[in-house]
Amino acid sequence: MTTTRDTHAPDFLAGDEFSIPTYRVLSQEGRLFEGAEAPELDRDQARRIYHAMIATRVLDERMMAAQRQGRLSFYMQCTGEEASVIGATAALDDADMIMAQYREQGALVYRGFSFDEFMNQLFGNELDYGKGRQMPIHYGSRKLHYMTISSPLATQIPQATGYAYGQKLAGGGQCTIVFFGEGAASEGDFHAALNMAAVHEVPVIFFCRNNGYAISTPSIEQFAADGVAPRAFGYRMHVIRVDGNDILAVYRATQEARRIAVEHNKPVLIEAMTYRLAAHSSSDDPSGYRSRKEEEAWREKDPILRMRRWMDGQGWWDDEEEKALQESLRREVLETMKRAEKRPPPPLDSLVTDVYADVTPALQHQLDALKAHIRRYPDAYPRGARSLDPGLSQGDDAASDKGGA
Amino acid sequence: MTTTRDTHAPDFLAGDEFSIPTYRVLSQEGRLFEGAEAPELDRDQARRIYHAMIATRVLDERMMAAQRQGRLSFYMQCTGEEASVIGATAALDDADMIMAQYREQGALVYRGFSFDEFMNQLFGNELDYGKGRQMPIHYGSRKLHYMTISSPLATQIPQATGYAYGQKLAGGGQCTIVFFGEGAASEGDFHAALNMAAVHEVPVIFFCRNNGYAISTPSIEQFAADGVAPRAFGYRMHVIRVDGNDILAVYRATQEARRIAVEHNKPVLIEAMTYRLAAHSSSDDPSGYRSRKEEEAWREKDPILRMRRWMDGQGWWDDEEEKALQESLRREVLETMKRAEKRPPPPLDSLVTDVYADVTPALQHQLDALKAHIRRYPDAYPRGARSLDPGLSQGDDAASDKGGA
Amino acid sequence: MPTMNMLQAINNALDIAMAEDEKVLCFGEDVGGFGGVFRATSHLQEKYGRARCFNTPLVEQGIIGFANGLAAQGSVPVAEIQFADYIFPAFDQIVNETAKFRYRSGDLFNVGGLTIRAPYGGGISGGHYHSQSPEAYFAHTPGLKVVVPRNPYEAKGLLLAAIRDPDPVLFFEPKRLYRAATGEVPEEDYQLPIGEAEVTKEGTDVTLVGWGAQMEVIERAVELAEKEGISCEVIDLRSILPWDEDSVAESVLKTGRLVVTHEAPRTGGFAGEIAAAIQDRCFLYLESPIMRVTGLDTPFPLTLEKEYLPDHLKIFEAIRESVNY
Amino acid sequence: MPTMNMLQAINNALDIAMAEDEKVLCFGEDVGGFGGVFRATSHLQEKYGRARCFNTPLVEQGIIGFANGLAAQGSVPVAEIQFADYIFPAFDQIVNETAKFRYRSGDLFNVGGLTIRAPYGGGISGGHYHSQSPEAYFAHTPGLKVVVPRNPYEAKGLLLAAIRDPDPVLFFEPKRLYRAATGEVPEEDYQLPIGEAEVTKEGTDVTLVGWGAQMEVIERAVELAEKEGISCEVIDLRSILPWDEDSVAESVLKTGRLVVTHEAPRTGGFAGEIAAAIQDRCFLYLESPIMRVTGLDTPFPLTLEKEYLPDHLKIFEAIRESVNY
Ligand SMILES: Cc1ncc(C[n+]2csc(CCOP(=O)(O)OP(=O)(O)O)c2C)c(N)n1
Ligand SMILES: Cc1ncc(C[n+]2csc(CCOP(=O)(O)OP(=O)(O)O)c2C)c(N)n1
Ligand SMILES: [Mg+2]
Ligand SMILES: [Mg+2]
Repeated sequence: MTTTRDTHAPDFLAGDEFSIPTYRVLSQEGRLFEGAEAPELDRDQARRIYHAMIATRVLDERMMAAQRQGRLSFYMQCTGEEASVIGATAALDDADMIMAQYREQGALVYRGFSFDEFMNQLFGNELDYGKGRQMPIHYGSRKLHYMTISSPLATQIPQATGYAYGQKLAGGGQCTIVFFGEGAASEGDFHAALNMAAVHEVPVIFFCRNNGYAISTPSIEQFAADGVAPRAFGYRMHVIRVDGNDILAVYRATQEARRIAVEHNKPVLIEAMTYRLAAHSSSDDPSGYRSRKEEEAWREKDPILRMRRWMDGQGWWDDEEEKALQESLRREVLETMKRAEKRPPPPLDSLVTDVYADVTPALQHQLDALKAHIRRYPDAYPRGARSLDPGLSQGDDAASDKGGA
Repeated sequence: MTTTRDTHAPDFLAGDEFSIPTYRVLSQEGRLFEGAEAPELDRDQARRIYHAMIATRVLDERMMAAQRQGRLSFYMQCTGEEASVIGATAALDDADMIMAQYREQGALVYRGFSFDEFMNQLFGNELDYGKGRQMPIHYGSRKLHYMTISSPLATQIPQATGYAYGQKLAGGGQCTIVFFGEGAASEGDFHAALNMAAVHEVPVIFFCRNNGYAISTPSIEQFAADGVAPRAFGYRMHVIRVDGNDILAVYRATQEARRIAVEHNKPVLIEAMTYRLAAHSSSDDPSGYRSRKEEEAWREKDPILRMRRWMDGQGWWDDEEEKALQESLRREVLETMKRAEKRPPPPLDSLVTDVYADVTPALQHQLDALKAHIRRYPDAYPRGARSLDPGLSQGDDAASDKGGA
Repeated sequence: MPTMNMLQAINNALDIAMAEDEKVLCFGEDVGGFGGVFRATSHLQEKYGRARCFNTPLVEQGIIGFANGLAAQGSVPVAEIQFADYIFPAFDQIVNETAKFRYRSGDLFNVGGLTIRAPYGGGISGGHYHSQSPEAYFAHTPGLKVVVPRNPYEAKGLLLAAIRDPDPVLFFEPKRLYRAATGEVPEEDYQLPIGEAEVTKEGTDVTLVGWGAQMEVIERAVELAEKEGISCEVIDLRSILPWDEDSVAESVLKTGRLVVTHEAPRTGGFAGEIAAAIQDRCFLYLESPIMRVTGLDTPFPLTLEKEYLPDHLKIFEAIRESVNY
Repeated sequence: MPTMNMLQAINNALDIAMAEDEKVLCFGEDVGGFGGVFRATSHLQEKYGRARCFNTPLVEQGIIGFANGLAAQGSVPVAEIQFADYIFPAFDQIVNETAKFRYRSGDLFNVGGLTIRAPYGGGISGGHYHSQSPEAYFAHTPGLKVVVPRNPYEAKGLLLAAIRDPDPVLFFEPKRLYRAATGEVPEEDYQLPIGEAEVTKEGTDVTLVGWGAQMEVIERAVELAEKEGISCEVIDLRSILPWDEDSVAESVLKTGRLVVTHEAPRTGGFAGEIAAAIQDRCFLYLESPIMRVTGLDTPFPLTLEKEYLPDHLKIFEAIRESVNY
């Protein structure tokens, strides 16, 4: 039973007795707030972070443009949230597991996922690790410890608790970070995940990107509370709220969270206050549910600009470097995109592999029947037809259609 | 975005900054604590409550004994939690909706569900409102505004939110109370229900019976936090924790919760700290997971004893009345049980009615086939055979088997 | 008669239902001010207020739990699940609660007022999680009704019937046809029967059975077959729970051949139920095995979606095989 | 060879698996100190410690979410769902996650180590929520394997195979037989194959197919039939996903008749799949329609459970009907 004290007055607590402040280090002008301390972050690490932020932004802009041109079926941007995602990732060990929602490509960029790798997934070609089976932006990388994205929201949150429990048993000193939106945090899986992590003392960091919207639903229709952070009290879990557009605050908070998680096997909740500057996805038009004015106000809080100013102040970056980097990244995006578009689709057999570790006789039977059918109508299935006989189709790019999904 | 203040220090809150006290009015000796105020509760109302507590206890003891004798397939006791359940129910309007978990028969007793009605459900006979379809203790009463029990845990919690939303729209000034255990509060449905209630401003009272165990699982393995109450902060919901064995505290807290719910359309969470004095159910033996000593300590906190002492002090009750009441209740239980055992099972047609509002042709077909089959083997299905032709079986009790499920 | 696409027909049905009965409520993720990600609930909040058409938090189990409670209270909730692929967190509320509410209480309480709408199906480059056809999961659940319209006219009439039906109804909308299918739809209120199949084309050689978006695919296959002189009878089941076994049996007794098609994976799909029931009913009249043309037994793919889908060519081949058996 | 009941056989299998591989973990509601409400995990916490055998909070979606993550990490979780009736809150984690994990990632990640155990089935006066047989819901889900043992010997060998299988396995245990079924069970480690049916009795007139607790019921029906001179071949499917179509087809090619039985409701039940597949494979050899003996299309009842269940008499009648067709 609880050990709290008694009271004899029937007083209700109203739910906001305790307010959780927002941790901020860097002003929008790129200067430290009075009393704020910068995390230990050397020039190389800062440049690696900044580089990843720019690369993410460039990739997002270009690919959204490509989607608008009809080259790509679908796209989602990280725009506005680069500091949250990349700041957190940079504070981890590169071998810590990342379980993302879908808007965290910045983490992959930071860890070194190449534009080629991005493009192969986006175009679902034969080099896509996911074998062209999922929609664009469902990246995954085993070598970079980045779990393949899954569209159902919040399912990754209890999975992260389980993954981290396994890491704890393995004793290698790794932890798991799981990213999710403030919308996804309404799912039952969120509650399950945080409660189990607290009970079983699991080294997991729950990183909530509170970007104000879940598609069209503003956070005020998502919860009545002051954000997601106060939920930590319900689980007796360490919690911090940070300015998600402040790279130094995010970095420092996540470093500390990792320490608590790994050294004490205690889960931590981080709520990063940020804003989704772009549309929800290429299928969305935010003008139907929010104002330009609101968007503009947030555009001024651009996390990349803020970091850029700080880098300038440190003497770690200048305009020329910026220009050169932007140009080379743009070029690289276009080149890798062209290459990816031309690559053939995954072979027909990939329809039935990986359902199980081994193709079952029933599935082999279904595949054989499908092949026979396609042989009868090869022109009706140009993608499938070209890969009927995997040996023959190598390098034969002419038959591929425009390459999008 | 949140309006909380900024901080420049990366300090984590540890999750127990704020502790929630326990509201108590009545000491175990039956006296008011210093500084505590008794709720307005007149003699008649107090006697109605006390009567319900005793009747619940007697029913539970007798029926568990009947189960041990093999007369009943299954039973669950409210024992130890009568003050929580009946105190809360008494504080409501009798037309408020009650959505219970399964251990809240006290609420039904208070509202006037007769022993006959209990018995018909327990024995699943032809008078059972539920038509013998659910296990014992799955009571329901439309006229008493008591939703039929369903075994899956926590499903009733978001249903209560929805029910209360409908009440709010209807404008009749009613609310819904939903009871659940501290174990059930771990389900995803709990999170969904509380969050939606806070967002949509719904007149619902979430009443958590924290009785220390979910079957064998102690609450310390259910959550790391100090009970369930702190979760209210995560939803910005009014909350109070009460001594669940203190009838006056529960009554007063629920009265006030109802006022907040109905007058302000605000949901409220009440956590009643109590103890499941009996086994989880007739299928359980608690000696495998908790000590006699622990049980004994709680037996001394018996909520009925506590109220009895207070009633004595008020001059509202005496030993003679107690004796007479106990005796008449015991007799009534035995008589109603005997009657219920003898009643025939529900008619065979009840197998297929109520699946849909009208029996579908496919179901009628299945029923007809079943009847033909039973006609071929009447001795193999004595229950079914007797009700093949509903007109004939009336009053023909001889063929009924021992009447349990 | 005005021409509407399927979304307009659905929106129109919701509008009529809400105007007629103030107990009808529409809610779900993004359903309120925005009108739903497909815009099926456009303008309903403007017209009927935030109390009757609103956004919910992002939690499907909560949406359906809430809807169950509302329906038990006597309201008439029309809950939207944004994609049928995301209905599974609500599976317990649907299968253990919605479906059993009336039965378990001996009809003291019921959730008959409930309708659950969800866009389903492939053909939109949606991959695993924006393409599934989960109807068979629900068709194995007594107490539910499962309805799937094939065009705007059917969508309006069946949705109005679903909302007013005394039982809970799952209403799966073929999202591929949301804008692609247009047709004449009466402005007035009308209902189409739930549980009755429709023979959309008469024929003598083989019976084709499907529902929803697959009806259009069947039509294309039938065109090919008729060119080869095969006379096809086509049946739209319209609801798969309850399903109109009599109409299918009657047709098969005549044609002696049956091809059933759906997008969902073959194993455990609803075509299996139909085949099992019809071989039983029509055993002596069957001239060839009942054929199933379905998705493969894999998660729904993306790049090779065209190959995966049970398209008109595959159905056509099955018709040929059935007739030439 | 020692005699064990089914619970002992299961406990023994878990013990062997945990002793052999420290990556094997057992958890679920009341699974830890108490050893599970049926005591299937008795003494495992004592033997292997609280880190490897433990209670979870009461949240099925969390249990399976957690288990999915653990399996992805490389552990070998054996998660218990207290009753199969309570598996539905985890339906999304199983159907959208467990089943698609390997496929969607192109095998970068998989949850092949996962086993989910759950007691299923009726005959224990459990009513709607302690009696369900939900296997068909999962059998419609590519990526899962679904195994159901019929006796203690099978339970041990199949559970060990499930735990070591490279794919996620749902292991449904017939709780009616937990203590009722006893038999000789080798003390050593052994495995039985997943995906292979077993012909438990040879015969020539009619084939009977079932799984789990229904096998015992079939046996009783066969006794009656054989007394009337009907020679029955009996097949225990053992796993229904994948299911051994070849073995059933081979038998039906010989007998020309098939009766399939399960406790779950008929419509959408797995017998439909079997009937559909076998009428296709064995069309010209069938001498009578494939019969299904199943639960009614209602929620699972209580007082009239005996009437509801597909018992030996109903199976016997189906055999007769099949043979006399
Ligand atoms: C279970 C489930 N329900 C609904 C959806 C559809 N959906 C995709 S993204 C989204 C909004 C998510 O909002 P949030 O979690 O705040 O993340 P953000 O997009 O803001 O990064 C919704 C409703 C889904 N993918 N999964
Ligand atoms: C969804 C679901 N999971 C599991 C169970 C099995 N079960 C029945 S009661 C119970 C424990 C409930 O504990 P609690 O909520 O604390 O209530 P209490 O019994 O203590 O009153 C469990 C696990 C169930 N009925 N429903
Ligand atoms: Mg968001
Ligand atoms: Mg409890």
